[in-house]
Amino acid sequence: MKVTVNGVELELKEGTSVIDAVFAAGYDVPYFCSQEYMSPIGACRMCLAKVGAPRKDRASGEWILDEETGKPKIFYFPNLMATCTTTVMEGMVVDTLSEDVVEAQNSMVEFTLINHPLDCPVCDKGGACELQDRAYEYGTGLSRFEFDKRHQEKHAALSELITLDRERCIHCKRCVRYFEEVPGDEVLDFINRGGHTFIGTEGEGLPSNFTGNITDICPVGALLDTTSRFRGRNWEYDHTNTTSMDDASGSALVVDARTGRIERIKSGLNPEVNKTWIDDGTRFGHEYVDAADRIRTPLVRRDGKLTPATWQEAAQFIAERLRGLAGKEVGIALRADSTLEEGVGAKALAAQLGDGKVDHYPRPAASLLDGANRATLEDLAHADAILVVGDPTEEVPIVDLRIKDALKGVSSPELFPHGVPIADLRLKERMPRRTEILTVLAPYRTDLMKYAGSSHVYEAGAEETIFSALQSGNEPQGFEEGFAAQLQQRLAGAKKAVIVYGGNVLASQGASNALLGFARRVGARTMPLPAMANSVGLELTGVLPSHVRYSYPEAVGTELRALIVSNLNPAADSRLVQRLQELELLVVHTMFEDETTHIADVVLPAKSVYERDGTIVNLEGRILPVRSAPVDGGLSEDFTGVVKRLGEALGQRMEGRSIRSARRALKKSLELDLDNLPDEGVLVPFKARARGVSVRQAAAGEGNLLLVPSMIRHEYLSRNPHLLAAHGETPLRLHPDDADRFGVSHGDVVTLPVGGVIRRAVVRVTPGAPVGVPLLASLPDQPAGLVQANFAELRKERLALEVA
Amino acid sequence: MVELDTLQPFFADKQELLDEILGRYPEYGRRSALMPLLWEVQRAERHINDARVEEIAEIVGVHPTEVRGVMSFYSTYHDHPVGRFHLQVCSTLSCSLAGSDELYDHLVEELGIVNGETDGDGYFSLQKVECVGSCTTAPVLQVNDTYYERLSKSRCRQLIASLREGELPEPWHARGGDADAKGGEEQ
Amino acid sequence: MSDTVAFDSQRITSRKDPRFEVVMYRHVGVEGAWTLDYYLGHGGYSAARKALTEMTPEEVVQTTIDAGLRGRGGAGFPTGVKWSFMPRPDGRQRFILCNADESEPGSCKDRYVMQDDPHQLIEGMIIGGYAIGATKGIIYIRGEYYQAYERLRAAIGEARERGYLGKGLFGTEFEFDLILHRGAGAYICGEETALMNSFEGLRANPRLKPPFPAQAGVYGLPTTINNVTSLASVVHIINRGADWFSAMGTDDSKGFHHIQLSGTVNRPGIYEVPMGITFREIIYDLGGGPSIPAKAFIPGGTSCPLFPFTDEFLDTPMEYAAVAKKGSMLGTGGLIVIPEEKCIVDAMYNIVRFYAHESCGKCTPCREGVATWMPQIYRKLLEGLGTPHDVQLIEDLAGKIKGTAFCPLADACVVPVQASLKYFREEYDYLAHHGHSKYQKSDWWQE
Amino acid sequence: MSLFSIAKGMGVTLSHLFKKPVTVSYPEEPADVKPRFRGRHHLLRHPDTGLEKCIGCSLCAAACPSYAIYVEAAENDPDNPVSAGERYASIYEINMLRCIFCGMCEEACPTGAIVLGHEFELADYRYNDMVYGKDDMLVGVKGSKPQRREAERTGKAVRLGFKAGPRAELEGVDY
Repeated sequence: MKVTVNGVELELKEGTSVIDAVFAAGYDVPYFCSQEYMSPIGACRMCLAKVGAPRKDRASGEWILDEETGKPKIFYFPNLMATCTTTVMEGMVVDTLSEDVVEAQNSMVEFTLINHPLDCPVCDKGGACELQDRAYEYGTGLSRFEFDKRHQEKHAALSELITLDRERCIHCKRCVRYFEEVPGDEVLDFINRGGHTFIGTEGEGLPSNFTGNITDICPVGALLDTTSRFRGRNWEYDHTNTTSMDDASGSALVVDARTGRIERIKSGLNPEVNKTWIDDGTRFGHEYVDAADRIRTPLVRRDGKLTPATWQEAAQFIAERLRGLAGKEVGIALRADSTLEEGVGAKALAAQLGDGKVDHYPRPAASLLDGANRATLEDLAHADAILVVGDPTEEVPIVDLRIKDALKGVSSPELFPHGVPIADLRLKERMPRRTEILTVLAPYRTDLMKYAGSSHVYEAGAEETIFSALQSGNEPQGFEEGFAAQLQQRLAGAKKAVIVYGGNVLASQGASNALLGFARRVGARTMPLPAMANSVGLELTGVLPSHVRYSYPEAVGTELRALIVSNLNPAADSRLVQRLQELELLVVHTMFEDETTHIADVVLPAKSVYERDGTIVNLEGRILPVRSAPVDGGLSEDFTGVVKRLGEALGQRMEGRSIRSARRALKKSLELDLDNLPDEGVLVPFKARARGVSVRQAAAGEGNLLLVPSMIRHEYLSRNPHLLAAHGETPLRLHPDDADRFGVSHGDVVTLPVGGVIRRAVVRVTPGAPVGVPLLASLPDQPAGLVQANFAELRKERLALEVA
Repeated sequence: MVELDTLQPFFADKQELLDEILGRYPEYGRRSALMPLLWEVQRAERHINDARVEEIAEIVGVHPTEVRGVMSFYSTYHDHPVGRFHLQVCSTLSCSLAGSDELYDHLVEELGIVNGETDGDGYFSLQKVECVGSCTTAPVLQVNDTYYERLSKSRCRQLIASLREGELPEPWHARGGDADAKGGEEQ
Repeated sequence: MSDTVAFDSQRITSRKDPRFEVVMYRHVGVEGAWTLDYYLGHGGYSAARKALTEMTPEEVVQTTIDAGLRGRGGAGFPTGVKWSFMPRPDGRQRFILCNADESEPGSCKDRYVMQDDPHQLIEGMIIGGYAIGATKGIIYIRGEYYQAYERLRAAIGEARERGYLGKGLFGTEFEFDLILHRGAGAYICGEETALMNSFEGLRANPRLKPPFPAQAGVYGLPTTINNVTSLASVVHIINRGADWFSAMGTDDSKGFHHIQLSGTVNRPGIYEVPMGITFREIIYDLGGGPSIPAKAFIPGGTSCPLFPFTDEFLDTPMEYAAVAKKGSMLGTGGLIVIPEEKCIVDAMYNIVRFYAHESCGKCTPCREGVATWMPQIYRKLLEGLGTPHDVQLIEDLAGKIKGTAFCPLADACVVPVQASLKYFREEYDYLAHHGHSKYQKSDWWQE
Repeated sequence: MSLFSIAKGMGVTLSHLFKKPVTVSYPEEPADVKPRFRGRHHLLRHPDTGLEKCIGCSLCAAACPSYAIYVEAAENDPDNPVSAGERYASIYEINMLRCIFCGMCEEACPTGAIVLGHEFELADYRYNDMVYGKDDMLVGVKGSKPQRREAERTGKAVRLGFKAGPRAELEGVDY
């Protein structure tokens, strides 16, 4: 389509909105209500422009010509048009510079501002506010409104995490539309009408995992992130574009820090991964970084007491102890959200010490690299049949949103030179959802089941039997008649079918194999959901033990004499404490005091995930850059730093002693230049496992408690006060029958030994929990799956508060 | 009393009515039943409280916020109880030209309450409303669901007197023009 | 009821013409006219029977187009043409939606049809549904019309019971049923897309067009929306033929219309009149003239610009083009006569306040301009605190709101304001300079 | 050269002997400061309520060309507010070593909370002491840090080395 914008001729695709045509031509139109990934509604009327098009004569079918020029005559629309809701037409002429357009823009700014409080000096959005910018660029600077402005509540807490200033709201409806269109949880709406309209919600808080995004998309300071309220002004923050290490999605993040402290986290833009959305766990779960009890200096145990030391002293101390040991007597374990560079360092250190045992944890029993036909998140968003096994809303929440994209059936927009289209006219308010394409299986009722055409709650631990049956074309036990046949037909008949499976399947090699067999049978792509940010990368680059019996933490029980762990807490498991105490050297590299630091010989201060530089591989195999935000972590170092210090103490120059040296090694194995990685990342092909045995022969399907994934990192929950206030303490979800059986009631705080770890939780009685299998959030040291809990030892710590 | 009532779900013993209302709409349009359900509650309880909002949300399968959003959009749903007789004076142009301002002043004087108020014993509520569609028979006073049209001073006094007695009188015939059966023929 | 009317080349443009006959309002006001028996006794459902048994849907549409019936809801779009916009049948459910959310101040014609002659509307719905291939009809009636709602509900029940709604109507294959839905007090529901949202149980914000209702209407399915009297007119067009209808009125506007005469006139009421009749005839011959000296009249409901009460405007024939030429609209036919002693600023404040109350709040110019700013300036003027600057401001704001809002509601508010400034600016200036109106208002409430 | 010339020259000298001297024997005598002189900053309070005018908006810090100002804000306790409105400055520091007394902060302040006063005697011994906090600048604090330290030591009132007329925007500041 040929379109002329202010004299600039453009060739555009059919269906493009006029606003994108204007931007594509290099001109600007102001807008408030449009948002890149949501439906255009034309409510703010800011983007008005003069639009005209030639007409064809009805009778002859020829263009009506201008008598003077002989060219097709342009018929202008009688009114100015909202460009965000107008589609381009052949030969269209758009004018955004004429006087009447400027006048309309002036008056819309004036109208928008008459009820806006103009308290920019105290507004957290000040300096990064769309209204501020637009008022400056397109307003007259004067107001003729002389009456009292509308007075409404200034700080309505929508939830513990989001504060709403109703006076500042300009009714663009982005937040209301967001909830309906993106996560599908309609928890926010306009109340009243006309000049009295305000945003409101009924009941407590906002029950959704994706509430924080509305603070990003609010064009004014009406919706604010409570964790960062009044913490600083926008121009004072150091913005770091990085990648989320909170889950395996690899979502783009912007970490805003000021004077060495993380003040807030906003979502970044990565069109193929998270678009511009992140979940609440990622957004609000950063406060622990600045916790007062963070370990900021190395500590060495002298005379039974941990005493502060320099890095050099600590490294010397470790080196001396290590000298007397054989390589195979030293174990090294990293948490699975360590970067690739840290992994390289750990491998090099292990190699240096001899036949070192190196591993990352949590690592599922089944490999994440199995199954050649892998789905990317874009594949998922364009799938026309999806089978979900597990609970992606909690495991990798972005997967949940991409599934909901697929339900809408609108493909990802093509990018313009100015980026994502501002108004994608294919998106509509209240689009019908193709729920029939989604099937959800889980051992308990999950949130995603609400959006699924068919769903089934199976018995926990039955994954292997279910998929063995499906693989051989049989009906699994306990399923409704015809369920399997229908599922198989749907997946096999689809153009693009994707099977998403989570930790419950990965916990068993058998289940995983059976599922992959079923996927091959129906020709579906697969997407496993790893437990942590770099699980895929660490497996891909071979941060793995050389033999299955060296797997962490089982290796602790063998001939091991020294153990170096990074961000893990092996001593939480009471069954291991005895053995750990017998070690000649226990080094723990961590952020906070825990059971392991109590018995460790050396405690090294660790950097948080926001302070590290490096790269990770997300669940779809995309290598993404992680950049450090300027956070004051004292003397803390990442594992690369540990390797460097130990190398110095040992007198060795090890691979992975710095980012550069690690990247030299990675360049060889991945054939990628990690220094010049684009922000959007690069998809890497999955190769066969680099080396070693990753398969753990753990038996699945036993146990009486199901550890379930959670978007919240429960290990840090107590240090994230806002998140804690919003979501409460770690819940132990019980079926009412089980609650009766154990004699506990809703709201009781209990302690319970779960697989050797004493877990503290608050009882939540819900009919959604399966009978006989209570649900408890998993931890990095206790990944998802069935475990044995000792319910005889369940103790009530605090009784439920009486309901007033 | 009212507090106790709210504990019992409104539609718990009205399954037939519920089925009838839901049955009016196609299966994919379940949400359409939202407004009729609100009407049912309002007719019975003269307002719709938070518990009812939640109950209706549950029935039509949406979040209570959505119900609140819809309910607050329309001007005839009340979240606070109105009196037994809800007097609504139309104050838009045609009625205003027929003396609705004076009518309103008269009611204020007579009842001792002003726009938006309910009297102490919950008997009368007075409200100025916008056009109720009785322009040719102005001024009009709507009492609950009944229109009292061409409300002259004497008729108004009679009406208030019988409302005080607890009686909602039959509205009188008031049309004019062709709406008057014979009117058209006579012209 | 005479089935045919003798035609000659002369059109029926006056109520005084002996050939003119009241049709739609014939039974309004008759006790018991709302029962099916009464309706059948007066030739009821003969048009539906004729359409279903003797005509194809295309013929029904063509007859309506030939008759020249234009929508009576305000916009005046040809009804038959609207029907022809429906996409070809593709197996999807389609709806005919009757917009009975009559809320325009000054109009009340639909109420009496629904209240006293509901079967007429039901019959019109059946014919309309047949014409567009819709098996479901929806009547969205405004919430305040409780009596009409009850009568309609009873009528639908009766019709359903006796086979005038449901499967196999009049021995044909055609199936048709009605959903009766009651609104709850929102003028914006008169806007067709807002009406659909409201019906679906959403906040009644207008929707984006395109897609137009014919493509994606109620529940995203093809829908046609018609006014009550448009649909009821179709009954008579089918009964008596397109020629009968088009013989009334003028070349531009055919058929009859319902004038709802209110304000300070001696005989306010609803009058069924042929198009082309002048306003003078309506006000003087039918309405008995102004009861107190008049200075202006609104020709078609408050969203239409007003006219001064002068010969030039009084002699304007009531047809779409002629009224538009004078700068106003025929709208819904709600004719309001404004007396000399009513301050025009006060009258406009009344209208502005109405639209401020009814603004849905979706778009900026309407929410902030119409619902917030305008009424406050008017109040200031009327309280005697205004300045000439405020009058200019009103004029400027009206100009800026016009044509920039999302739906026609904001325009509906500002066009009468602009007209009042055009014809009665001196009243504004007087008020701004003196702090009080030129006119002394008397007590209009009758004993 | 005549005697007259000498006498004339002496006469000039003599005439100057009786004129008012232009030099001031500061610090024994107070220096004369013009009303618009820009010296040490004052943080003002609302005279009626006593609440701080500063709302912690950081605009002064943004406007400061020498990056001398650091502000950290916090939310007011509604029952016990520090400033009017929702937020106040929990930390407000100016590094007097960096400050060039340009008055941009005063210019930028939306509430008129910060005003440059007349005090200029800021010399001190340690870098740390040159960072003035809220305690050093709020209305009611007289003198610079070393002057106050001196006054505390001697038990006498702070002695300012200048005299200047009051300024309207320095409401509540008493020299």
